[in-house]
Amino acid sequence: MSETTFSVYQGLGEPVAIGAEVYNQILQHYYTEALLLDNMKLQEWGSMLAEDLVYTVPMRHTLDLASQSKTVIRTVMHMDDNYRSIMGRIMRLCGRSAWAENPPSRIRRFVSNVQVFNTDKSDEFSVINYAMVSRNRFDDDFFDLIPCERHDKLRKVDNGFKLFEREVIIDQALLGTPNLQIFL
Amino acid sequence: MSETTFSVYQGLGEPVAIGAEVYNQILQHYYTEALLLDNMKLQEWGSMLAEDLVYTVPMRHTLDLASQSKTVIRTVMHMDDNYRSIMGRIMRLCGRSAWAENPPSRIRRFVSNVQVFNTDKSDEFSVINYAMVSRNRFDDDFFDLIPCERHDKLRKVDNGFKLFEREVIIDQALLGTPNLQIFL
Amino acid sequence: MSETTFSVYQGLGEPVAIGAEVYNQILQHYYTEALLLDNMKLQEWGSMLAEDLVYTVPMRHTLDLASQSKTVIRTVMHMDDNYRSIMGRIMRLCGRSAWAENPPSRIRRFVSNVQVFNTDKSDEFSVINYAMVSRNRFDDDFFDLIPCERHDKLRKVDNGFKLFEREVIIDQALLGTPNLQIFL
Amino acid sequence: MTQKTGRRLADGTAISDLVDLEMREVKLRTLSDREIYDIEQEKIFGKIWLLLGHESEIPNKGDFMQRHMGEDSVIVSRDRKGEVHVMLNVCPHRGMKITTHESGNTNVHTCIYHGWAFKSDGDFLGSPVADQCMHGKMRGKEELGLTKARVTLYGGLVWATWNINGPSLEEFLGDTKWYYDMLYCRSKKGLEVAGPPQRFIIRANWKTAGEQSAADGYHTLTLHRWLGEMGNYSSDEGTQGSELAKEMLGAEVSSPHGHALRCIDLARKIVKLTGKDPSELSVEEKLRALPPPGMTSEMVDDLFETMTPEQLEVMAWMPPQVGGMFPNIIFEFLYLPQPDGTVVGSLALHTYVPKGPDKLEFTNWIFVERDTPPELKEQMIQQSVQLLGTSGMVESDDSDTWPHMTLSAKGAQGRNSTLKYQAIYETGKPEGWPGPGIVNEGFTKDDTQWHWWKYWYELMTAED
Amino acid sequence: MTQKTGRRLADGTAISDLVDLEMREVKLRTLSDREIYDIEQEKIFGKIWLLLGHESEIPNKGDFMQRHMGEDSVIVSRDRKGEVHVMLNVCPHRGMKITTHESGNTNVHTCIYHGWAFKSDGDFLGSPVADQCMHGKMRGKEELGLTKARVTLYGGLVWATWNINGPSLEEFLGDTKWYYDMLYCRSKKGLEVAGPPQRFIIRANWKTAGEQSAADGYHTLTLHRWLGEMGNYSSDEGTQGSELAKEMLGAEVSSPHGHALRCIDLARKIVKLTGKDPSELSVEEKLRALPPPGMTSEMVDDLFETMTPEQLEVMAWMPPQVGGMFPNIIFEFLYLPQPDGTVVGSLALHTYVPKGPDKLEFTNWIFVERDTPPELKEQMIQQSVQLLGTSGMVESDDSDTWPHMTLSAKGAQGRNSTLKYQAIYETGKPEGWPGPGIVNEGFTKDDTQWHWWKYWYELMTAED
Amino acid sequence: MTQKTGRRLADGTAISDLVDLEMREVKLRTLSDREIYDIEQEKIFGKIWLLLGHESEIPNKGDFMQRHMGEDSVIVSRDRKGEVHVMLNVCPHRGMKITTHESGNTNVHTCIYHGWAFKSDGDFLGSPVADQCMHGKMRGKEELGLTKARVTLYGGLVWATWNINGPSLEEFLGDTKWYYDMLYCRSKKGLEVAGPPQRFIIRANWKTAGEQSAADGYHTLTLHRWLGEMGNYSSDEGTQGSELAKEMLGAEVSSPHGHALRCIDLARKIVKLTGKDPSELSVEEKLRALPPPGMTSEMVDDLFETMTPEQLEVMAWMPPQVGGMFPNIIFEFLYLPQPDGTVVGSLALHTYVPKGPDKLEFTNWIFVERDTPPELKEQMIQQSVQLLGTSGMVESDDSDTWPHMTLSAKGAQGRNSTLKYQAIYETGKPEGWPGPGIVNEGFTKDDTQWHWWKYWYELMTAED
Ligand code: FES
Ligand code: FES
Ligand code: FES
Ligand SMILES: [Fe+3]
Ligand SMILES: [Fe+3]
Ligand SMILES: [Fe+3]
Repeated sequence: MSETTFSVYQGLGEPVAIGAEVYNQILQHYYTEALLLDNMKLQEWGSMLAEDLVYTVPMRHTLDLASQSKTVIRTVMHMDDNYRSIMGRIMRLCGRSAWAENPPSRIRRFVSNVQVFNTDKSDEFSVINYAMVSRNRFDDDFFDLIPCERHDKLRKVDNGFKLFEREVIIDQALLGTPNLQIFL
Repeated sequence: MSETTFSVYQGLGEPVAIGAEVYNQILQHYYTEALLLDNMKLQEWGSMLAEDLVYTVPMRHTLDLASQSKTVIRTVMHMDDNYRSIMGRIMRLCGRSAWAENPPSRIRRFVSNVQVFNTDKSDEFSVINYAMVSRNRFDDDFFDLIPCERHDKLRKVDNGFKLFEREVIIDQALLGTPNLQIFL
Repeated sequence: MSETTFSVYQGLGEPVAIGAEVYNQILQHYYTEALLLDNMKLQEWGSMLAEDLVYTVPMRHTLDLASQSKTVIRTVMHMDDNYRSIMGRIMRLCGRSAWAENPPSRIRRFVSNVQVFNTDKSDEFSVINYAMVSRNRFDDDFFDLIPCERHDKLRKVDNGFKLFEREVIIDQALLGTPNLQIFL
Repeated sequence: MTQKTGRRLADGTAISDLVDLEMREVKLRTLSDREIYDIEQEKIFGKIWLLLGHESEIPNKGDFMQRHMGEDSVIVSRDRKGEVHVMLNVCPHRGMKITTHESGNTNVHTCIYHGWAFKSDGDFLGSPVADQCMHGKMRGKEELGLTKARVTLYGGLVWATWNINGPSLEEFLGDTKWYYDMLYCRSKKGLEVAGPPQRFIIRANWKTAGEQSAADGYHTLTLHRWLGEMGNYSSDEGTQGSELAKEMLGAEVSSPHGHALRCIDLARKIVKLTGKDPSELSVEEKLRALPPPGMTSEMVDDLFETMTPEQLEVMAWMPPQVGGMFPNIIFEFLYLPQPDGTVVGSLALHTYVPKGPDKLEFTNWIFVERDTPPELKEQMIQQSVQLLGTSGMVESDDSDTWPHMTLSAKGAQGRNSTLKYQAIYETGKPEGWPGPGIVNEGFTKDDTQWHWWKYWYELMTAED
Repeated sequence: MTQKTGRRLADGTAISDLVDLEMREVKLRTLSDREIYDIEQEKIFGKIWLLLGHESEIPNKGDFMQRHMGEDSVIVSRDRKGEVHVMLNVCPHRGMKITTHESGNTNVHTCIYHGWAFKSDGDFLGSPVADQCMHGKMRGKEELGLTKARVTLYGGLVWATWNINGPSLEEFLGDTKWYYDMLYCRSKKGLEVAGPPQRFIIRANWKTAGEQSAADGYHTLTLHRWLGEMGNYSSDEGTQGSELAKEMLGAEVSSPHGHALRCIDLARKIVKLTGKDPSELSVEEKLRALPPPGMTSEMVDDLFETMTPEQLEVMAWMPPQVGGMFPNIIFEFLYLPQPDGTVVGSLALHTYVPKGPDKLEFTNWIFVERDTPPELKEQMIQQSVQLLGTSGMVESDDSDTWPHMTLSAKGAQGRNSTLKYQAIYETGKPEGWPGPGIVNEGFTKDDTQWHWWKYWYELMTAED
Repeated sequence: MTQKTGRRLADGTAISDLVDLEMREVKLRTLSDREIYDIEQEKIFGKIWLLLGHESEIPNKGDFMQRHMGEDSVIVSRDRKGEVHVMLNVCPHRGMKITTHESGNTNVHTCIYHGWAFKSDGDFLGSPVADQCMHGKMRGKEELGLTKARVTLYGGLVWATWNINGPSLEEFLGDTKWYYDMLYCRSKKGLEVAGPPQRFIIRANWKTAGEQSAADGYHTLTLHRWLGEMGNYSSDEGTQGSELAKEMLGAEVSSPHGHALRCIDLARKIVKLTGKDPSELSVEEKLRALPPPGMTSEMVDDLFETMTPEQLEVMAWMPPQVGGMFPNIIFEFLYLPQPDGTVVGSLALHTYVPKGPDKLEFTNWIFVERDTPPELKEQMIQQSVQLLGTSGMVESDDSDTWPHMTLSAKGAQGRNSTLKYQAIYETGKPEGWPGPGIVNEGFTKDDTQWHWWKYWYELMTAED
């Protein structure tokens, strides 16, 4: 469809139609990922990551409309990780003393607006998807919300997909949740 | 796909692939259920319930990471209903004097992350799905949020499906909404 | 399926089954629309609108259960636009001095519960869908939420669909976000 | 004006320290301070006349609507005799709200908590299980009714005050009534609401909106600059010399009670419409050519019965088009040029209801004349919704400014910064101006807003 | 009662101005004012006995749970010797919470900040890097333990107070203990919790719930009207003459300490069950026919060992079924008729924990007797969850009323409105009533709630 | 230190009642009280030097960024002459924010409300419709500029204060400057920011972070225990005897102005790297073997030009690696061992900006040396983001502790609990220590934090 010509799709490959087999498999992959993370199965989630993973959460700035392109800050970011560091985080979080997440938050990742694109590699796919992340801790009677747009790259492997790139575009200049000891 | 081997799928049957006819029918069932509840068509919603329904909302506790399995409390729960009691609730809520919901809240149930599984009965399906429930009352300028993970069992009948089991896993230890005179 | 007989479907045509080609195309259309709006590509979004567009956001009132049908107020509304006025809004918002949205809010539109219906015109479709809209501005450490039920009419054109009717049912009697200089 | 210090705040500051009468400056702190806010609830919103709506919102006997006077919820009700009453929406028994509905129709308001019942005029009817006399024997039934406010209808607008023996609404409006009559009392059938008011929350102190409403004409050039950058007021000359600035010339009326009106010269519009120099045209010719917003040429007949010749003269020359009524009201009676060269009116009133020191409820009523032809009504309503209120392309820029001001007022330094009203009129009334009140001609100045603050000061420092 | 004025609020109001002892009226302001709330934290929640739970929640040595006394988090812990302790959940070193868990089991509580360690009885154990003596040498270890509250167990219920040398719980309960014994101490094995308490937030002042709990029977007819409109209490006679009203007759016990109990006549139920006039039946026959809620006929044996003949008489005639314990407790020991004509009990206790002037935490414990047969336990729990607490079809209407009252109390006018307690008993004890205390017969009145407020007044105006 | 009582709080408490100078204890109430917070805004954030960023954030003329001094928004701007200015982001006309942008570049700041314009140095330029002189004639243009703060650049860091005639930054830093020079002034080209600061909200009082930053070394063993449980500091010996504890030995510098530095012995690292006993190595050999974090062996050349021999000695022996600057700053200049045995530095500064009594904004700048080779810069930045700030595996455990402390301080009992600083140094300077200031050797103690509170006390009780 024509929307592939819209500016937001610049640099992306042919879209994989909603309902196509691989689209559905990727959708399932996201539901599985969310269920694992929401239930603190971090090591199992780790098994869905590729060893060449690049995982980042840029900052956002509040700027004049004319400078919208500059509102995503990638010099210093909120998260700036790779496979090794993510695995280190998982080890820490599953240990005895990662107090910032022990007791763990109660988190829910609502995945929607999933769009899949082919790349020049037949086994690799780009995905733009939204996640509404709600987070509750201790006796808070409110939820921290972290709505975000995720730009992912997935690689097809025998038993599913592996994430090898994720950039999470968040929607706050001043982040309202006290830390990112959680995965988005 | 491999995720069926993940711990979060223990005890569940073969997954029904996203896009499969029955998957799509069940998805439609959830959209219909949400639309009915959000528009206060409670009796019509009641017609989608099976007479052997078990409907519960356990409590949650904030515990050490090592005790995560114990964070869902099923001794005393927030809701502990069956078909008869749900029908009683509907009768009350549709009456003249159910003040806690009269005037009714404005509620929206955003259903996502729907995963369907076969069971040993060919006409029965297990479903894990997420609902982000937003609730607004009177002149509140904010929303109560009730993000939750629903573990359902649906039975296929001639004209659709009937819910015969629902357990709603909420994400707060101290519930932030003033009552559950609403259905999740 | 039977739910077409439910009151909430009164006046709507035959449902388009989830998974049907046109359903999937329309779902894609909504994801594209959200991505354009969320990234402030307002003119591109404008290209997805039909010239006979009617775009409204009624008010809501808090009334006795017995008066639920009267809770949607369509005399004076929060938004009451047509193609010309929407294009005027876009021109203003893309100008230098639309201060209410310059700097722009960071907005995310989570689309779900999409249900499509045929109409008596083969190229026109009715759509009921939900959008959870989160909005953040400046240094706010919270989000304004605008959960809503959208009643749309889409017309198929060569390269996609054009919106020619949208009524947005919001869930607050006292709107909690400071203005609607944004599109829902 | 009496020189009182008023109450002292916890840190020792007196109310009088907040306003510099000589320098015409006001401490920003007034826009965020909780203590000041609480005193306002008592000395302003508890004392003066407040606008609650229009009687056309409750046309039938038994009709009622829930509104607010300051932070107090009240019921505006039309009783069995058709009279309008305003009463506190608080049960005299244990403080439950009598109604939790936004509006409705009933002749008996029954509290859902213990069932005490009240008439549509607020009188106590009785309590359940009559033989048990559960309302007790210490107070007579006449003592157990809802607390009633004093009510006055003016041009169909419903006004109420808790100051039962204070000044009348007419005294409160004073000289400015002569001008408001041109808006609210010009037609025989009168105005009606197009529907219920829009209601939305702005995270700002109510006075950021109140002081601006007291006829701040100056901000239009910059805050509403987009009007000069595109659309019907655009021009190549750039903002300051734009059509916009020209459209702003006229006279401003202000009042010792903080009311204010901007009367804008119609000459340029009349020239556009008639091609004639207004001086060649009679008052009637001008009114027929460019009728008051919301009226048609035919409807102009009414004016000759309802208005004095002096009022007619002003209406044809420099009618009030925007302004405020103390403390939290703005009116807009706009002549809006259309692409096709015609003019379509927009009539609106807003109140800015305080919801705490940093929150206000923006309430926006859109009006039409009862006699306005249906299709014109439609046009007016749609135009009003597009420019004013929730999605108003003009007013959203206003309401988005107020929260920033409120934040500025919170800082330890910012709170001691000042609001300045030092652009002072040196003109006086336009030559031959027939109207009363404090009137100044020419480009907008700060006087009307300064008078608003002076009345605020007077009320806040008044003895209890 | 001593006539003290108590502290003055910032605007000069004295606590004594808030309560009109002659007119039995209380200013609504008490339900929203931050200053009053802060004084309550000190003079009420800092001084009197508070209910924190039941020992069956922490059966094993080392078991602990986090609870709140007012806004202070406390640890309720069972030490190695099996004794129950209550200590402030605040580290004496730098104020970190000692536990951030809702419950658990440990013999050593270690603060995660710098590692100071405490025994399960709160005593200080030591600090890391012992040779550095990082807890300093200025205070002995005995001074570095957690702040301990005074604890009393009564019927297995865990009570604590910060008033170490104040009155005993028994003195605090006074005459009403005679009645509470019928609830908490009737069985030999005693009560147990069905599970942890439900906890949820109500946006209301804690006193809106507290004063209602002091035996407001009257609201049942209107607020819980649905019970009369459908289900087991419905009738064609309309609400007021409904079964509901009949079900409410009995006697009310109140107390100078604000405790209250509604004792409801079982006659009609016993007639239904036995077809006999209760006067023909012995106390034992009545108790066997209609055992106390949660008990079976067999279990009634216990009563003859635990209760006095006078208590037995009341339990068979007009047992306490609902009421409050000052300041923030309600108990419910309900006999609920089933469709099949049988009666199933529901036993619950709630506390309304203050979380600020306009927020309370509703804590709902559901109880069974340790000896209750399993299937009956199941029935009782499910019935209780369906009617009480979070999703309770009865109590949700209560808890939804309180926020409206709290909002009413915020308005500048509403805050000066009053809560009225002017329905006064003129009856006295039922003839032959063997129990102590202030007892009145007949239809519910306001006395019990008024006594609640009088004790609130006494505490709030007491010298520090 | 003068014994002043300072202001009294509403309940009669004097500031001096909050700090027990003899017992070295501070009432927890200081961590949650609104009144105390407001006084701090005036007497601390309104009086002393505050860190706003680094000049490398605004390299070009006209560059500006929005920052906060306490709760006041300010503009940090580089004017046309290249000079850095700090001015209140509040319009002198009516209090609108001058900029609502986080950063940008302009030579004229125009207020969007009425269009008043200001130069990049804050001077008033003019108001629209010049001929109308809408800024009035009561004040000269020189009076209408933005309120300017006093600015000092130190090591490229931008400091500002509202105390125009108070002590210089140098006087404020006092003896500790000798040490800070080793961090901020060691290289010739100087430091630069790796990017804009991370900013996020912690629901805690700013002092929970401030007092910890004053060199609380002790918490590392417990709160950051995971470092001893896994990764590069892990060991089989368990936490207390772990590498971690060994890594903590050194000396602590404190200051009468509440500044503090932890100087940690490099010996063990140098042994690891060189296999030699540090005593056999010259200062230069040591610096070349283990250069200051962020520097390479080559870059060490700079030090011999910028530092004194005494400073070089300390830098090669026990350089400052973490510490605070009063009131709300922490610095980290860390030597972090890598799996491959090498050491990679992390340089960061945080400010904890107060946003109310129970909210702070965590602002985290990550630094590199301008001369640091690109690939090393990358390593440093990534490592810093992974350990510090928003997603920092170390600091998230800190920032998650502060909200619990803030909650503890709200309870009626908890607020009277105390923060204790009773672990006192008995050592004095390391033998041969060439540096100034209050220096103590050995395992971390509480002195530096106690000095922080003493300065807080001094400022809070100072005459206005
Ligand atoms: S509160 Fe209204 S009847 Fe009791
Ligand atoms: S705060 Fe508990 S050990 Fe320091
Ligand atoms: S407020 Fe800035 S120009 Fe008026
Ligand atoms: Fe305006
Ligand atoms: Fe009740
Ligand atoms: Fe730390």
